[in-house]
Amino acid sequence: MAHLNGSSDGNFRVIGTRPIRHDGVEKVTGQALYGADYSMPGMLYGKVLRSPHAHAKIKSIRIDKALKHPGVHAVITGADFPEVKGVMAQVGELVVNTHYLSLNVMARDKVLYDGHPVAAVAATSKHIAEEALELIEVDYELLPPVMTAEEAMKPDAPILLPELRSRFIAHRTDPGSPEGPDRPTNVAAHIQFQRGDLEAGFKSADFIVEREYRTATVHQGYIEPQNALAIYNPDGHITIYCSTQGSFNVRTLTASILGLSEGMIRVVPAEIGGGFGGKTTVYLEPLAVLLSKKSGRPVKLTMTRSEVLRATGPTSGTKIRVKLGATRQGKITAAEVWMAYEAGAFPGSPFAPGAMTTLGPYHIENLKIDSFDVVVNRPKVAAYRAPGSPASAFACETALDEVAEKCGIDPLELRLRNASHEGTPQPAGPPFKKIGYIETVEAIKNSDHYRSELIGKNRGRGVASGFWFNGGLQSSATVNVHTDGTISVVTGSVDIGGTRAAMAMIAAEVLGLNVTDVRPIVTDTDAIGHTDVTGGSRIALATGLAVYDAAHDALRQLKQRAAKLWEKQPEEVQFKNGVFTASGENAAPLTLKELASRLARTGGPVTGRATVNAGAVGAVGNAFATVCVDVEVDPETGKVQILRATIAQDAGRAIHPSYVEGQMQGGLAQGLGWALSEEYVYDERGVLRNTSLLDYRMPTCLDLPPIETIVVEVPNPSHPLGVRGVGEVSIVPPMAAVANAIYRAVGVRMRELPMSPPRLLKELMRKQGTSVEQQAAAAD
Amino acid sequence: MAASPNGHDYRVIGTRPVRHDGIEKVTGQAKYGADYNFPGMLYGKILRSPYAHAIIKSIKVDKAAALPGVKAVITANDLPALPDKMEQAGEMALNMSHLSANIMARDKVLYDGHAVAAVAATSPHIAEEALRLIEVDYEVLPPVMSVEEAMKPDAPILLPGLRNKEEGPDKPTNVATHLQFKRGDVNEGFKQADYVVEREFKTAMVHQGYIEPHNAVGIYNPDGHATIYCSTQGSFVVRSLSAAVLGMPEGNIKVVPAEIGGGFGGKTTIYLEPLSVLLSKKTGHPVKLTMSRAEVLRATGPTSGSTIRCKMGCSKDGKLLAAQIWMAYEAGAFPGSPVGAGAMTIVAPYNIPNLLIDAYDVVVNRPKTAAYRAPGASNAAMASETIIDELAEKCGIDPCDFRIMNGAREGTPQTAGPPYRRIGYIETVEAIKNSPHYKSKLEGPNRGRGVASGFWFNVGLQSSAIVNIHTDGTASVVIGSVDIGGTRAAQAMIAAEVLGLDVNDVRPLVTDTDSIGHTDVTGGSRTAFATGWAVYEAAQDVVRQLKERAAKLWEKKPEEVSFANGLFTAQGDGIKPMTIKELAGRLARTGGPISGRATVNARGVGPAFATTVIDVEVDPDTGKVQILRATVAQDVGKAIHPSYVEGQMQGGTAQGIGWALNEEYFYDERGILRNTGLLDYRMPTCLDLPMIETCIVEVPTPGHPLGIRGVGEVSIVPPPAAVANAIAHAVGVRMTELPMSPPRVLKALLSKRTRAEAQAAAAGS
Amino acid sequence: MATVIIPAQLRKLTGGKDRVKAKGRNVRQLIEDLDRQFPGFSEQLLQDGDVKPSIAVSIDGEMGTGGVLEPVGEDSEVFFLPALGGGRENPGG
Amino acid sequence: MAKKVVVEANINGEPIEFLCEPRQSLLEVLRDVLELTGSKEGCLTGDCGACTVIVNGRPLCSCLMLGVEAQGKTIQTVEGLAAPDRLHVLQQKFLEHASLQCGICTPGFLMSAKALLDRNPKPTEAEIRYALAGNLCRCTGYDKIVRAVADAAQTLASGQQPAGHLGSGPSATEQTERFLQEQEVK
Repeated sequence: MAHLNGSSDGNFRVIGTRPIRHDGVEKVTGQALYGADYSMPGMLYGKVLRSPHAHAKIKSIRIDKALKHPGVHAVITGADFPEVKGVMAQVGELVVNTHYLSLNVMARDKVLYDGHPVAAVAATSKHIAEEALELIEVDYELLPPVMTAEEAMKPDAPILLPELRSRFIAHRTDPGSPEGPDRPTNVAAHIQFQRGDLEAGFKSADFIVEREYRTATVHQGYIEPQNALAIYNPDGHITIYCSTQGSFNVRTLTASILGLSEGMIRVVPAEIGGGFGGKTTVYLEPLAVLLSKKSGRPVKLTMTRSEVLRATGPTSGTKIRVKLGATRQGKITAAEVWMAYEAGAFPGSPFAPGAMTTLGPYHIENLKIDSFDVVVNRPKVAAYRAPGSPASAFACETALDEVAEKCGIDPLELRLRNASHEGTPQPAGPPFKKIGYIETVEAIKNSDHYRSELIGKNRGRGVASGFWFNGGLQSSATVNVHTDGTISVVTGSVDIGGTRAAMAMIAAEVLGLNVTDVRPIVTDTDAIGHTDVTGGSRIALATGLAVYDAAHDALRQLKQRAAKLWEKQPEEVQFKNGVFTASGENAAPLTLKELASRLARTGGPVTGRATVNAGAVGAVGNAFATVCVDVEVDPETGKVQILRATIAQDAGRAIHPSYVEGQMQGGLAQGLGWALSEEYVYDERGVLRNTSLLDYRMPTCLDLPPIETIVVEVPNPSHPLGVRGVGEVSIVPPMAAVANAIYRAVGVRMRELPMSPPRLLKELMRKQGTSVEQQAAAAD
Repeated sequence: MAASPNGHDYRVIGTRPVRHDGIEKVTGQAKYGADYNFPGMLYGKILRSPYAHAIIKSIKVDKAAALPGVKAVITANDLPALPDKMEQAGEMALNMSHLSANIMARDKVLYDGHAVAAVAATSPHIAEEALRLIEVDYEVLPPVMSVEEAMKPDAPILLPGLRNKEEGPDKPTNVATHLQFKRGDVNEGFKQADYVVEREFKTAMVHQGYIEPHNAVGIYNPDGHATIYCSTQGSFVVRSLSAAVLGMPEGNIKVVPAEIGGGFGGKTTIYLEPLSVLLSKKTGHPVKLTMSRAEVLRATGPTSGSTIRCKMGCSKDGKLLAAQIWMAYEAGAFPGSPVGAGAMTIVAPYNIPNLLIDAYDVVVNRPKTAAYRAPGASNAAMASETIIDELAEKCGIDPCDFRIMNGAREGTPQTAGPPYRRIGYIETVEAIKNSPHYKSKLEGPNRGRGVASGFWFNVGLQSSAIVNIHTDGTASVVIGSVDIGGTRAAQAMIAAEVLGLDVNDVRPLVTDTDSIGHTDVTGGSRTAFATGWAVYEAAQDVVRQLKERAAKLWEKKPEEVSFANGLFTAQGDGIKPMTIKELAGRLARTGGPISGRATVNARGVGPAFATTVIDVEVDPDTGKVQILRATVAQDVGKAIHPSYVEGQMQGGTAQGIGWALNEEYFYDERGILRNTGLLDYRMPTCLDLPMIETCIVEVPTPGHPLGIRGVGEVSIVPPPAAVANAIAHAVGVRMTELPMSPPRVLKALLSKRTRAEAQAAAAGS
Repeated sequence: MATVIIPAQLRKLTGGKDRVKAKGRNVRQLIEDLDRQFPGFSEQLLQDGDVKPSIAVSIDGEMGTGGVLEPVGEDSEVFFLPALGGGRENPGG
Repeated sequence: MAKKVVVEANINGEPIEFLCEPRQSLLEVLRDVLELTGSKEGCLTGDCGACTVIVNGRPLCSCLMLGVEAQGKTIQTVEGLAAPDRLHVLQQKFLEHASLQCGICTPGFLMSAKALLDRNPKPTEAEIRYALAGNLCRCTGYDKIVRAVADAAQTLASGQQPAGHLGSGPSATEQTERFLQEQEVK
């Protein structure tokens, strides 16, 4: 990678500053068009009929009454979907079988969760569509629901997918071989990583901590419900407008589900109202296309909040057993982790990424990790910010806190003694290149938060760390030089958290311009080369790399033009902070602006382009974070109040610090919600009871203190700008940090999420109960 | 299979696929400029001057601004004053202060319909009411309506600041430019000539007649960035000119081209775009401005009316020896008529040793002219081609043979500029001569057949293109050239040809000024030539990268991989040929996605020639001319999509016939346009025209990878002269004025009859 | 030495000659040489360092797009003529 | 501001209610109120035909008809020509014959041609030109338009519908025909 002009390590001109984002004005004035804001002449409105049962056979569906309802233009059911051969597709960080994906978009002969789509209607208004849903008669045959991994893994558990057979996966790229007897099961897959000698490790340990943890199903909680507007042209060409994290993903998945050729579909990404991994797959898009085909009119589908909670893609609830062995000096000699992830109705939970990031921050010789992908009668899970890693970190980081207590060592000190560094083997992959984990722990250790005195009753401070490997995947970019010397940067990466600004800054840095002379454009799937999903914290890294290369491609051409003007060789032309120069007489220095106005004369317009595959998932980036939280527990109610929270995270290189801090604060806040109040409550019939944001309690600004951020910059050696990707790891540490803080505050070890007031109060009373008995026993 | 210049047969080029944007257009879904609506959008209307020539003493807008529903009123004071000198805007040279004054009059109105003020309101009806409340105090000046009046020494002066080289720096004048082209010695030439014909021609001002009136939606953001949605032939032209007129940095404006409802050169400049942005800036709302048909005729850019004195001489055996031409074109309110192009095309198809041409660009109180399909050439051809017909008649030589004898070919010197390279003029005349039409007998009273030829330079300029390969092996072509006549289909065909794909696996996409490299106007018959070239190179860029990927898969060197009719192959065993579809599926593994790009400043432009034959029948009682049959032969270099090439040839011929028979601007003595509707500005309907037969002549342009020659414009040049010649052969009158409307033809017939009777009487007595 | 064909308008500068020899490897040097032979020449043809946009330069039969940068051969034939475009309406001068 | 009037009409086979000011033309109602932007404005004086729609079976310029006059009428616009999944034969033939270049006049031509074929299934070239004389086109010179209409008439007469794509449901055209028959019966 050619080193940046004029900037040795660190002193960039634009990178690191905090310009106003280019799409800011549209967003603050309400002009920005999100998915639901689009409307087309002659458009119809779609609604989905969803199963009221968690597990049932569909014996028959009668839609004739609905079809005759005035204003109804089309009705579709599972029968309208072609039977297409399933193929494994990359969806965000998860790998999904498209056959199961199709069954999730519309049930066929069986419904597998409360809210599973059964039919869909398109009508001239939303209200008519809703009336039509009531006229659809579905005859269900109820089956016993299987709601938790535990139940599903029992040998006699009711079977969800008769044709499912369990697979054993030995390493990251192993497609898996059949495991266990050839009979129906709910365990879709089992991955295992092993290193060193477990027995010897535990034997040499002075202390052993062995615990069991449970986490609940939680939702990404994006404020914008899913939406899709499709136009099916009689010649078979389709245009889809939707809010999505991956417009190319939507095209590939919709094409494979509907048995169409991908080239027939053009996806236009709207502004997106939050995703966090939940909008890397498809729910409404294929339905909108089919309804538009049947009605010959554009069709728009939107979800209500309860549909989002019942039937999109929360992340897995889990059951995890951790066994750690450590010496008196705090050196971890062995670790054994057993994890079961609830995949929901179809296989494809983050059991593999969870396993691959477990205990990532620590250098442990003897390690055995088993992780299971278990189907249950819950909505099929989707990615949620570092999918799989937060649950395993909750277990491991609280167990680690117990080890530190037993060794009488400061928890941060314990982490430093076992910290991963360059050369440490990853749980399932090549040894780490240069990483910044130690720096994040030291940053917390030296932070004024950690050094401050925490006084007062029922108060405690907890720390925890987290690891996420980040993604690389593919991106494309073009850079157009305009005749007035300004440039436009065109990419396919949807901008959720201000990445447009980062792209503009990278191009401005390379071409020596101010960032306001650069216009970043996010365009549709026809107008730019293939670009993978906005997920895996990869945009600044991979699309940033494509923009960096495209800007250099443009710079190379501009140097040729300058050379032509001065009748010199391109190699003789230098470019430094925005000015082209060459030795010799008639080479008066030229700014980019001056050169741009002479492009016509020197051969025509200049466009730079670059396409990049930024290494397989996990080969690049590797982000670490450490969090410190102070809490106060109300002994009467069990309510936990967050007093102070600080996060140190290694960003490699912060392109736009404000938005890097934004990702750190956002992830931490979601972690605190996961820790304290968010959970899916199902009744015994498998029906979701908290289907509104009143009962699915996400943190408000009243629940949180200001979140202090420390941006650690240990440049990523394999990226020209040192970028690592910051979008996800900040959600991994908070749950364990809060649990550890609660223990310091009231001496209770919480091992189940969320640590809501009723659960905490139960544990407090049990603890008082025992102490009362002890006192009583001591007394008598 | 159409043969190609470089020998191999084309698979896609030359076929007639259905255009990609066809479905939207036949189902009414395609979005033209006026179809865009935005939340909170306001409607704009423009107050136009009722006088042809007047000083604006004062404009009072307070009553209008107070009308409920009115959000903003603007006049010229809201536009920055610009320097009165020639400036560079992209590839064009324009006087920005004239451009700005034409968009909104500044202290003087110069034609009936000149914009004086503009209003934005919550509904178009309220905006119209508001216009009536604006009080403008005019001091009326005498209008100058014709070039003759304007060139008189004591003529009223339109632009006090205007000077020309001849009359020196301190003499105000209405003559903006005088161009002269000279070769050999005309007097000597005329001395040797056996036959000399000299006539004075007058052609009327005519309009392009696009069915879609001008429109623009301007959205101004508080951070100084603006977006313009409009139907235009050049989105990059709209951006650079609007930026200059508004005094904004060009990079702050993004232009999104809508589908365009016809332009023919009339939508290559700006009228409403800057005003919509300015009104949006003042109101904070998107503002949509559309023109009514009357506004289009009174105040957009018709082409020049002209006065041409043409004198040509030839030897007995039909050899053209000399041509002396004086021509003056109406520029309209500001300098800039196409008289230069008229001068350089008038005798361009012929090899004439002695030449003297004087061409004058003259300002008059008429709307500022804009380009209209080979601007300036049709009026000039009306003069030269009818005189050549007379000379051929005098020599007793067939008009086609006369043209073949004098026709220009490779090496013939041009009026101005280097000798011609390989051109196809003679081939077009021969094609007409051997056409079934020309060979057919034409009987019946008052019927005649006329032939005429035409020339146009065509232009290269700059274009950019990007070709993306998708994972399923289909491709999309991204260009900045607006598609008026089906050029999207041509670009997709070029990419499909190079990539070995089916044309329906290639999706063409016209995008906005931010998403593609600089691309010049869709005009000058350049889109297939220059943008097609960029698409060709971008597709080759893709093939090159695909070869590298195939090489990587087969562990071969890229040079060892060959690509022919859609298959990548290499020598050696174990090499299974791969289609693009198969290779596209493996791009991720071999290095990531592929997109090809190319930018061109197209060189080696090939000029275009056309020859047209028309049969007419003249009704002796009314002077009405009925077109019986029309055939046009044109050298297109290489026809990419023959249906749309024929479409251009037929469209130009139809417009030429309208220009010949009934289209004219009719001003009264006060300089007010009286025919401001399509009832009186009479364009040809399908009842006035027969089927128009076309013969495509393909003489490839050397230097262009596909041999393409621009086809969009030249077909409009021959028809006026061809109709005039046909009338002469039908009823023996030489018409020298356009249009040859029934009253004019009848007048000529009656005066011929009276002259004949007078001679008979003189002879008889 | 390239031969330059003088457009009618500028022949008063060259004393009526319509064909003149001049040396130069590219258009800029050619015009400098012409200006030396016939003062006032470059003022007609150049505008802020490049050929006026309203002037087109044709070298050996091909329209140059490079302006003053356009290379000129030892014995090539150079025309200066009004630049025109079908789509654009502004003629020379 | 004049008071708005409620108007009911059958548009493209669907009963529609809309609000419109008395001064609004039917064209303005179609484009700005009902968002049916298929009909185009070219002159507002009934000369260019780009706004042609079919009202109770008769082709007319919607710019010359008031919105309020649509009360109780059956109106068909270009958007109602195609069935949900299949283009009308006229639309298919306009594409195959490249009968449009810029396409702004195409909706008007399609409606005039549809009205012609409804009345006279086998028109001669002269009859076609007469029926289409009210529609101006500046790009094509009308040649390919006339050929497309003749081809469509011939295809309809010989009963072969162009290859449909898929899907079911009566097209808007058939719905309008049924509605018209009912009207006549009443």
